[in-house]
Amino acid sequence: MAENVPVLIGLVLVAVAGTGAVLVRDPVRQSFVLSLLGLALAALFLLLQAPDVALSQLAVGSALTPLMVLLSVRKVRRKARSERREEHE
Amino acid sequence: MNGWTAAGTALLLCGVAPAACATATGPVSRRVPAQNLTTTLLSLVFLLLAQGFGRTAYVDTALVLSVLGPAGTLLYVRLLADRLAARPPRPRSLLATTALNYVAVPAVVVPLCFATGPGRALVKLLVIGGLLVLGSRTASRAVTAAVTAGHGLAGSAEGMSDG
Amino acid sequence: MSVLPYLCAGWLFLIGCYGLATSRNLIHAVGCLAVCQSATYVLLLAVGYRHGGTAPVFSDIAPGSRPVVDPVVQALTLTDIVIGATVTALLLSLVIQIAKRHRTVDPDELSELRG
Amino acid sequence: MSMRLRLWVLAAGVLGTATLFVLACAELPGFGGTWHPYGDRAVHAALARHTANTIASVNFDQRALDTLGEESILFGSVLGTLVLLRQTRDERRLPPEPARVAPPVRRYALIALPVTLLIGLYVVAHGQLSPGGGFQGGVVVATSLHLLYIAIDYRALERIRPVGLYEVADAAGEAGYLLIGAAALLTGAAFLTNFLPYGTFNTLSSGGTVPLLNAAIGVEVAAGIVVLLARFLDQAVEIVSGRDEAEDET
Repeated sequence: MAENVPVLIGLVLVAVAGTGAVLVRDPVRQSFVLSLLGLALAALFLLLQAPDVALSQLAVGSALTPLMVLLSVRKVRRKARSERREEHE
Repeated sequence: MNGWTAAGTALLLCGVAPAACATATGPVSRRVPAQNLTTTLLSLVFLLLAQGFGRTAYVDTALVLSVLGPAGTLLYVRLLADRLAARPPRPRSLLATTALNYVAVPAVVVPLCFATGPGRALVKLLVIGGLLVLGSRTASRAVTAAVTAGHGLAGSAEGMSDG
Repeated sequence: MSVLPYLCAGWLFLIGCYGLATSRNLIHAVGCLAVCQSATYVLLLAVGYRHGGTAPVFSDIAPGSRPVVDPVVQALTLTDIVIGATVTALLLSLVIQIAKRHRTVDPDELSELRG
Repeated sequence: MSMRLRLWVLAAGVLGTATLFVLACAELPGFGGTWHPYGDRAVHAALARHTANTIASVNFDQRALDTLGEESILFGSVLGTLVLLRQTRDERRLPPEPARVAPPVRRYALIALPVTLLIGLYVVAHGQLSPGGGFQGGVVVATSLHLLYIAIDYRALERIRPVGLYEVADAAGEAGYLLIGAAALLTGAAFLTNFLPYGTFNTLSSGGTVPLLNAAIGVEVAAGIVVLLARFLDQAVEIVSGRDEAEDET
């Protein structure tokens, strides 16, 4: 049983991070939790003896996905802002 | 399960998990330094696990995280500069995070250096340690700079003002 | 313990589906889809795991000296993670297009526009 | 559909799926079992072909056709994003103002850029030996270039990043994979057969076509992600529609 404790902790971290990523509704805050989910998944993959997969997850999850989400949010907010201005006029 | 794996697991549970909690909750000004701390501690966990599993090949994951982690933090600082400026982090908590970074890196890397002995693996370890320290130092400075210069940035065309 | 990782994968999938169904922001929905996707990674790698095994990478250990985990599922997962990121990019660009055309990213408002 | 009705439908679906999934889990081989028939054969085959990293061997040799499919999905989604995020007629480019970046951040990024690039290339090049490969390394290489956006500003990034060239590189990576696969046909073997000499185990040139296919994937992933992020950055930083522009001027 003691052998399984690290994997168990990894699983719990992934499950909690995944649940958090869904329950946080604001996309900017969600991008933080998504990057945490990526890190937790990478840790779990390393514990499951899959360093290749962990590398893949780190490369994607630590900078790439948050960057794309934040850029989309910025573009969409810009749109929404100009829309609000129109209504005022 | 040997001592290194146990230490790695303990750091994962007692170091990474609380840092991750701080990243997931609270204002952006707390999330950004906490995100940096999470990636630093996680690279250290990877190093410990690599030693525990007896696989030097696993060290590559820590190497990649030691450069991409700070890149992610700087990205948040850059794209959320106005939010950082709106509610600046308390200098004391920022200082504590940085200090924790500085303490944790040598506390893990130095014993690992003794365990690996001289060779290519030692150089790799020292490079990772150096990158981690440099990365966390830059991250905390970037947060401070964004807070002080933030009000000017928020007004520019690139600032993401969202009310 | 013998089914726990599978259940964790199932939980990730279902919670992701819940988020997709109740999301009020398409960018958030894309994030929920990423959670669903990660369920498949956990399931695949859990199926391939072997107690006491190590990675089937023989650059630093001699072949046959230690039991190894299943490389096939790892190969499937690692390509899918990078592909998944580009598909996420495609979905986000669809969201940007929707925001341009309809000036909203709330799926409920969008269906009202159509109806 | 009202929110309440939707939640009921969701609850029914979730309960049904959960029940079936739990029943299926009971029949799956237990976690951590010793029975891995495919895995054992894949390891055996990889060692027979002198590839130290079995996962790379599975990806680029034993199941290379599968990877071709995956790669095509990547190519297709990059193409789709390019089309969706192109500059339309009612939009125009507004060059962003130069951003002020703290000197320590700039110094760090200028040091970290070559280091990250080097690590990315290392991860690609050692794909057939140690953990890593074209998929992972390509993403790291692409990320490293974007440190310039963080460190200086968007115009500095644009200067070293001729998007057209990266679009060509993306296509070249995809074509390279196909051509290496087709080259096997010339030797009389099947498509994507590993036809080159296997080399010495655990050296950079081992594994026959594995390092070549790995490099092709690396080029494609790196170029593809640079092009993707270029479109996202263009949209978020530079391109504005008529209405946005009016707002920015006020």
